Amino acid sequence: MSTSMEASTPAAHQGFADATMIDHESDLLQISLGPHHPSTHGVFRMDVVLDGERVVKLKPVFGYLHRNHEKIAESTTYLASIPYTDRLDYMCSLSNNWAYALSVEKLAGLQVPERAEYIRVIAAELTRLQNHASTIGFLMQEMGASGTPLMYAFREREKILDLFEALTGSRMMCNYMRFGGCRVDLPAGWLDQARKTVDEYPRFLDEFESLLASNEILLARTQGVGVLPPKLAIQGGVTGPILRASGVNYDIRKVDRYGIYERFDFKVPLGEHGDVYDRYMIRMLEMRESLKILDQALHQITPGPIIDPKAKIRGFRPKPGEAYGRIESPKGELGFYLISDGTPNPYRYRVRPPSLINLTVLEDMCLGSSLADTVVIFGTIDIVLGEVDR
Amino acid sequence: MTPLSSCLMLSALLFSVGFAGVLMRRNAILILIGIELMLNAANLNFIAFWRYGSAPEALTGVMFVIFSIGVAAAEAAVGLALIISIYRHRKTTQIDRINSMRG
Amino acid sequence: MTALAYNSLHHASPQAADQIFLIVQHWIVSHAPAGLQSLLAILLSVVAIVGGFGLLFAITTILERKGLGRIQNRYGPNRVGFFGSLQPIADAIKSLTKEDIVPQTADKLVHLLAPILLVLAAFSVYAVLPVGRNMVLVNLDAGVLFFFAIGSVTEVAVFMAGWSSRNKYSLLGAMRAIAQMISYEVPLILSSLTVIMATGSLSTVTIVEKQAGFSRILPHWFLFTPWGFAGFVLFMIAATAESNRSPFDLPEGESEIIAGYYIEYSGFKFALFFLGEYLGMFAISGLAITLFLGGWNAPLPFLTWVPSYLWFFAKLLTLIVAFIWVRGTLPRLRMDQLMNFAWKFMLPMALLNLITAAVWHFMPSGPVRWLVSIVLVVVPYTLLGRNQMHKSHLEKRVYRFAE
Amino acid sequence: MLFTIFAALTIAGAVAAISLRNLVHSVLSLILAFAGLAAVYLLLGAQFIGFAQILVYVGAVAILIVFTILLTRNDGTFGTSSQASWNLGALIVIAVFGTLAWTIHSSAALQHALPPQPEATMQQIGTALMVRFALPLEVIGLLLTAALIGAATIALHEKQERP
Amino acid sequence: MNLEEIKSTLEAAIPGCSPQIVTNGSPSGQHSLLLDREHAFVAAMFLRDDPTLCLDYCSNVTGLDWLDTETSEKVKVTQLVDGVEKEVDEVRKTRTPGYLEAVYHLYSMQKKHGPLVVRLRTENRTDSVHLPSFTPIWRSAEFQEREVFDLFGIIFDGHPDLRRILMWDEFEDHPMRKDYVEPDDYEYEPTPHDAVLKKALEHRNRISTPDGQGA
Amino acid sequence: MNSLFIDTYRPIAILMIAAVGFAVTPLLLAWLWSKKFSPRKPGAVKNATYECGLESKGDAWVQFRSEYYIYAIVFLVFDVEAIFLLPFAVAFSSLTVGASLAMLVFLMLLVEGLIWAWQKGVLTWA
Amino acid sequence: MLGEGIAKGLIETARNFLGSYVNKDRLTTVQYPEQRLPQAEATRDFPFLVYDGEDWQAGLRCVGCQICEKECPPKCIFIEKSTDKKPDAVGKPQFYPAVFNIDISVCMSCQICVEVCPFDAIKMDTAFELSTVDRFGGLLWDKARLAKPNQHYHHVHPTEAAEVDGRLAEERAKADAKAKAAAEAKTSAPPPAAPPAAPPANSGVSSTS
Amino acid sequence: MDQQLKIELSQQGIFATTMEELYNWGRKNSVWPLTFGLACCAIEMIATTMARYDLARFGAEVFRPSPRQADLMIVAGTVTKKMAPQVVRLYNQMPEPKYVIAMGACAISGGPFKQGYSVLKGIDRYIPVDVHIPGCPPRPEALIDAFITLQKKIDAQALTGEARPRHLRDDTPSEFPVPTYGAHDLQPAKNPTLWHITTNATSPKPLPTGTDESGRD
Ligand code: SF4
Ligand code: SF4
Ligand code: SF4
Repeated sequence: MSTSMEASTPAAHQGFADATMIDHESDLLQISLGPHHPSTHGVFRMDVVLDGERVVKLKPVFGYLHRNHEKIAESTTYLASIPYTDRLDYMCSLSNNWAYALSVEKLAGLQVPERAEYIRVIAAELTRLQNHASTIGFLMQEMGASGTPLMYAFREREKILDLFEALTGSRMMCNYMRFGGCRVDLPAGWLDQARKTVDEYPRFLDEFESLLASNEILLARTQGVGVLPPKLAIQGGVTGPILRASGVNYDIRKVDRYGIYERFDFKVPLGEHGDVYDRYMIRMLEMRESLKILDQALHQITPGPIIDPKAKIRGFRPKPGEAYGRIESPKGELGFYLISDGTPNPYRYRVRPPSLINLTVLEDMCLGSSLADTVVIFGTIDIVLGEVDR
Repeated sequence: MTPLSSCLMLSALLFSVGFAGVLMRRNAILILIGIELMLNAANLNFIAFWRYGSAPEALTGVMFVIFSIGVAAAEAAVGLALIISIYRHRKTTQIDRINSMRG
Repeated sequence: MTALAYNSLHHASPQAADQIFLIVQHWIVSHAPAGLQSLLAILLSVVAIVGGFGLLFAITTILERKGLGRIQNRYGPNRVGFFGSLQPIADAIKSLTKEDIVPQTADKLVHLLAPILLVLAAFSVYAVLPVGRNMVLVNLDAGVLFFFAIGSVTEVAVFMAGWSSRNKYSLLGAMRAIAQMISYEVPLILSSLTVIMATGSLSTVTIVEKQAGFSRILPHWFLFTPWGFAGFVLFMIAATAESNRSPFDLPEGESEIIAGYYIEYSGFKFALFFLGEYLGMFAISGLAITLFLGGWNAPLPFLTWVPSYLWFFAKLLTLIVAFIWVRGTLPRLRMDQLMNFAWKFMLPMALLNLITAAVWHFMPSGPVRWLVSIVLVVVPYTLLGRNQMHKSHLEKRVYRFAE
Repeated sequence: MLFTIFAALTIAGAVAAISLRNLVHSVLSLILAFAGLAAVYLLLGAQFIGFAQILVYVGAVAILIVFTILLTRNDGTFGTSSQASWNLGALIVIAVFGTLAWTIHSSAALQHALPPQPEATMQQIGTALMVRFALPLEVIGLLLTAALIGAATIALHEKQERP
Repeated sequence: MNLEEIKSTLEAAIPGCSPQIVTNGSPSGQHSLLLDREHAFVAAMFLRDDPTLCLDYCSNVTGLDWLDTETSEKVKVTQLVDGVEKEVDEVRKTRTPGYLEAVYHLYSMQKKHGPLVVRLRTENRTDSVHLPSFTPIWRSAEFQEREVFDLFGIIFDGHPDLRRILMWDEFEDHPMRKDYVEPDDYEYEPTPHDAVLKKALEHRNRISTPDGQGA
Repeated sequence: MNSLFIDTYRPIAILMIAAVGFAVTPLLLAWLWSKKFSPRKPGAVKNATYECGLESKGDAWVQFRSEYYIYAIVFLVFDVEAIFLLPFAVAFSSLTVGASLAMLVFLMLLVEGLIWAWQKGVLTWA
Repeated sequence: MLGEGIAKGLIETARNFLGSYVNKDRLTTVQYPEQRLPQAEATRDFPFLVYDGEDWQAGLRCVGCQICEKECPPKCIFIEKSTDKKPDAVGKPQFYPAVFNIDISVCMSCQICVEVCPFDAIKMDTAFELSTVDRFGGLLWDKARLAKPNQHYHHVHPTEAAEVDGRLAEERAKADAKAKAAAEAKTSAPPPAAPPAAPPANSGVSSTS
Repeated sequence: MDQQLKIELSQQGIFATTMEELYNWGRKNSVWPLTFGLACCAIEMIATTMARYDLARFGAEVFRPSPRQADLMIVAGTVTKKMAPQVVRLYNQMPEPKYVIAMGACAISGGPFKQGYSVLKGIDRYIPVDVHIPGCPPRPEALIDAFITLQKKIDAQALTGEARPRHLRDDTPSEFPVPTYGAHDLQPAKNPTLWHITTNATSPKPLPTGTDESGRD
């Protein structure tokens, strides 16, 4: 047992404080990447100690976007937190909505009508598409491509955002799902538009692939870089595409079968090497799987009610108790832990952010690689600061 | 017009400056700089004598300088590698300190 | 010796168009007092070079921004002036009136001198660049050597900028820049040696003149020989690295070290770095044109009536567009890959190419010579390329899917 | 006239190089000295040597020295030697310079008229190098290879020693 | 394995360990296991390494703050009133001291089951706020425990790097505690909403009392 | 001699002066502008070193641990080699095969050094 | 072979470059100030108060019930209820908001106020060109700035507005029926006089540029 | 010169003739933003530079990662108290003339996260903001609109005289004090010389605390 303890102790024991100044006898250089740095996806900061260009120590510093989300949620009603969940992982507001709605439904024992479930799946998978596309775009940006892949990714993202806007009224902050269903029904013509977008999406994926997938520079930059062994991934609580790139078959859509995911025929792509390239490719492949799901969902969806008639908009007070609900958000396991004390406000409202926990293994992946790799490895973790710091 | 002697004078001056660097500074890198200066002074002499010498078309002076540059480069490469190597062990580039820490 | 040869002035029309600048220059100079004539002639040429390439810089910035825009499915600057054509002027005015910040801890003098030295080095090399028939400032006997020698001063300027800012990122950027520039300088020189072997001269003018003429419709450019083609490719790769362009833009690698060695420069000093980099790019492209693409020579026999300088600038623009295109496509290399590529691919290829050129020279012309040369180029390319790919285990992968 | 300017530049650079406190400034002044010297070479008609001087000394040797400086830390104490040895050094230098200057001055025989510009085209240098100086060339090649291997060995040694 | 079984397995495997089951009233039915502080670490290790449980993945770690509560209940007491035994209603106030709680949601990636909710409680909210850290067992707890430390003030013994994570190092309070008072910076409020007004007023009152802040 | 020198290099010198002028004039203009209209306002924070928005910690002029210098050494050697190759290349067309072979030997010597360095991993980064 | 993938990438970008001159899909830019994307019907930005009829003060549907104020997540609505009553759209005497301010510098466009309002009085607008140089003047919207006619509602969200109107008409019909019944029961009292109309002043605190 | 005339002139190729106009013209057409994003709004800011909206059309796509080379700071997102000193420092490190666009509710006032302990209630407490864009997040078009507003503002600025903007005067500061981390809050909690309420919206219910200094620390 002691050996396993040793194996599981974090790589670096001491805090960073003892290395903040440059040790005069060593040749190490300490620099801080961020909080204002072009490739830290916002206000993330890494304190890095370099030996030449090799990273020997890396400590993430958080909190630059700590927006007291949980505190606000505890002092307001259940309903009022939905728009705040939009702003958690602001690339994927609909997934966040779903995770929160799912947790509240668990807490209060609400049922979701079938049509609403379909809409949720469609919304979540569209979200996954645009998230993965922009993640890859940003990743390429970090690798120094001067904007082109990102632009292409955002070109497609805009099409999906148009769908979101038509459905929910907002491009990013959708505030769409409600406890026991969804806020409004699909507008006329939306399904056709969505089908069109989904049908055209593979074209973009192909374009992306021919632009990048076999590019020697990309291969050289990504293969064998930032390897995450599966054991460490599980240890570190890593979820989402990163985990699967390391070869661990764990997709909450398959494990929990929440919503109506069991109705769809889709597969979970798994990587073998757990390196940057695998993480990139897994996202590409997941997009193709999402397209499959979307294709099925868009054709299976039938008319019906979109919200549980028992669900209340105002004066919603679940019975005392607690619940933890989770979904497979594009970034990993997004969970909400709620405690109700019978009042209109939750007693405890906790977000389990995939981005934060996926960062646990950042240092392990980066040690020994160069500064440039660090940025790229960081890019493949796909974090959103709103969720990391909340 | 440039008389040969001015060239030689310049060369002598350069040599002395380099020499002063070698003698009066203790930093190994500065000493190397001094040596480079002295070598350059010698090169200048070659060129001057080639230019004003009796058989410039033989190109001997020029050839010498070319080779001298080669030698100087080799010297600089090895010298600087040595300095870095010594520095890694002694953490200084001061000659006397390197000496005193020998052992 | 000097560029101001007026020999072809009295020829008729096509030449007149070709030599229009010289004629104008001659005309202006002839009005000056005798003692100042040669000086004035030089001054006019210098002004033409500085102004011309300064203008080209402005054009290129807007071209690049618009070109990248088009690659990325958007317009790019199109509001300022006609189709955004005045954008560079606005940028210049802005830069001029911007506050100039010198960091407190910086080495102020060196900080000031660095951009000036960079521009100085960048402009100086144009002295030996023949931009048209009889249009070269000085036809140096050791022109190409002059080019490389002055070019290497750029490294010093970059180092001065990075070091004097006293910023970790800038110093890292400067170190990267120097390491990269020195690593690619060797293949750069070696790949141009093939041309020098063929022409027996370091004079840029002679090199261009040797490429005049056509066999049937193929011009006698060195590009159209196996070793010349390989040399050109190597030269262009090295040139991209020398001018810090994508995918070799590590010294400015925005995603890692923010803005590289000029991170602390503001106002017009920063603009000067931009200028210096672009000038360097033009100059090295100009050298590539001189060495491999026949300089000012027309590409097709029936196009020889087009003035020579137009050909030069057309070729230059083509290369610039290629640079932009590449920048719009490729991600950046990593430092170690960059260095490995320089030393383990570029250098051996360049050395082998020398041998190819020698073999080409010593063999009688004919298809056998072509065959041997091509083999000498292609085989090492494949092997070294394979080695580059293999060493880092690059491959296409297949993925497994779980239910 | 021009000679004086270049000479002054060279000497100023050289003096600055050995006397400045900041090593990087030293190297920058050294570059100035090299450049001045290159100009003198050009003035003397040795075009190839002049440019080679810039290419090798400014472009490579100086850069190498810069790397060395950046790779070593220089504690503030790198001044000159102690006063006594400084005096001694100054004395020796003055003596050496005096001797040299006197020698140059006294050998009036050298003051002969300027010969015509010798031809030193690249062609000639190349031919001379390959024909008459082929052996020294090989020797230099050997030397450079040895230097490369030697320096790299030292460096490699360092590299393998790294933690 | 259901919660009862896990409880008995734990009791059997670790002498002295006495886990309690905390029931949960909501329809989610996620009941939890309360571990005692002394044996928590070993028990957690067991949970991870036991081949049938194999809870190799610690998904969520969070803190809870339970304030001191006062419950008053009416009890009938027999009292001598005027020499006669009578049943009298009496209001009895019981003051339950508050405590901090750390909650862990454990899953198994290998066996794909879960969650097992594990809770740990501190003795009180003020001075005895130590709990064993599970970071050596599940690294995913590293940042989350730091966060709990930062926001709730639970000190995790054995955590490799227990520093503030979200707030700056100079910060002294634990903002997620229920009695935390926010800094008063509503200087400008164009239309002070009733709730805001109330908050500001409350705030004024609270900071005028000396112990208005968290630990 | 001087006149020849002047003939050859005066254009270059003038070009260089023009280049410096090209660089300095705008700087001067900018300086004048700031004198006349837009005063420069240095400040402690403003002129501090930029470091991702944080206060800069430690000096940047520290010793770098890097392997660049190995490449610099190799570069120096090859740069000198280029100095020998240039005259050779110029004279190449008039040389005999034998002389070329001499150069080949010279090249081979250096290539040998390169191969040695390659084999030993000197050229392998980090 | 080395360079293959790079060539593929170059071809892809070239295709996009050239395509941008012929293919709309490869030049997706909408030149904003002159060209605009068609707005989705559901688009929302900031709330406005709906009024019926011509007179914005009289026709304001809002009754100042303050539900939205309570439910607004970031608490950016500020309402003061009137002390007197005036007839609402249906004609029933109701309270009205004496002050109704929304601080749009705080509003998160979440639409919750719209959802919770039982009177269909507050709806989401779609205007977004609201940038202002005036922090303290331009971003606090009062009743006058917020009030927009029902036609505007129809303009921005036609389907939804039609639905709402239908519902309201139904309610009104019901109320009318009830009123009639009441009137029949208790022979009539004169209808209350409408307060004097004032034009919707778009001035005051609100100024956008 | 009125707008119409100017447009006409520019169409004929005659450009602003006076120095002031040239200056303003140059400044407004070459506004390089700092690569600087804080939260959700930053994504919309990025979207603005992307193909669909293409901020580059206005010559403003040159996002510079170093504040030394930037003209415009788009505060796009929530400024937390932990981040505020960095934002102020970055602003300080930009050379004059520099502009600030506060994009989104958070940057203007703390927005949805106003009610809490860790979010700064508006970046204008520490640095002067030129243009405010309400919205959460503002649409990309709204950012472009704000950009045009900024251009107009620049265009209206005088080069000399009393009306000249802040950066042209020598009696106004170009850097502002950077707050430090305190035990409970940022210190100072605001910059009183910069930040004062000029509202004419009289608040019906004044805050009980008034506008005096915060009672803590
Ligand atoms: S849209 Fe949301 S934030 Fe805005 S006023 Fe309505 S409820 Fe409040
Ligand atoms: S808008 Fe609606 S909810 Fe708000 S006060 Fe008016 S009537 Fe009530
Ligand atoms: S204003 Fe809204 S979208 Fe913008 S940063 Fe704040 S919460 Fe995010």
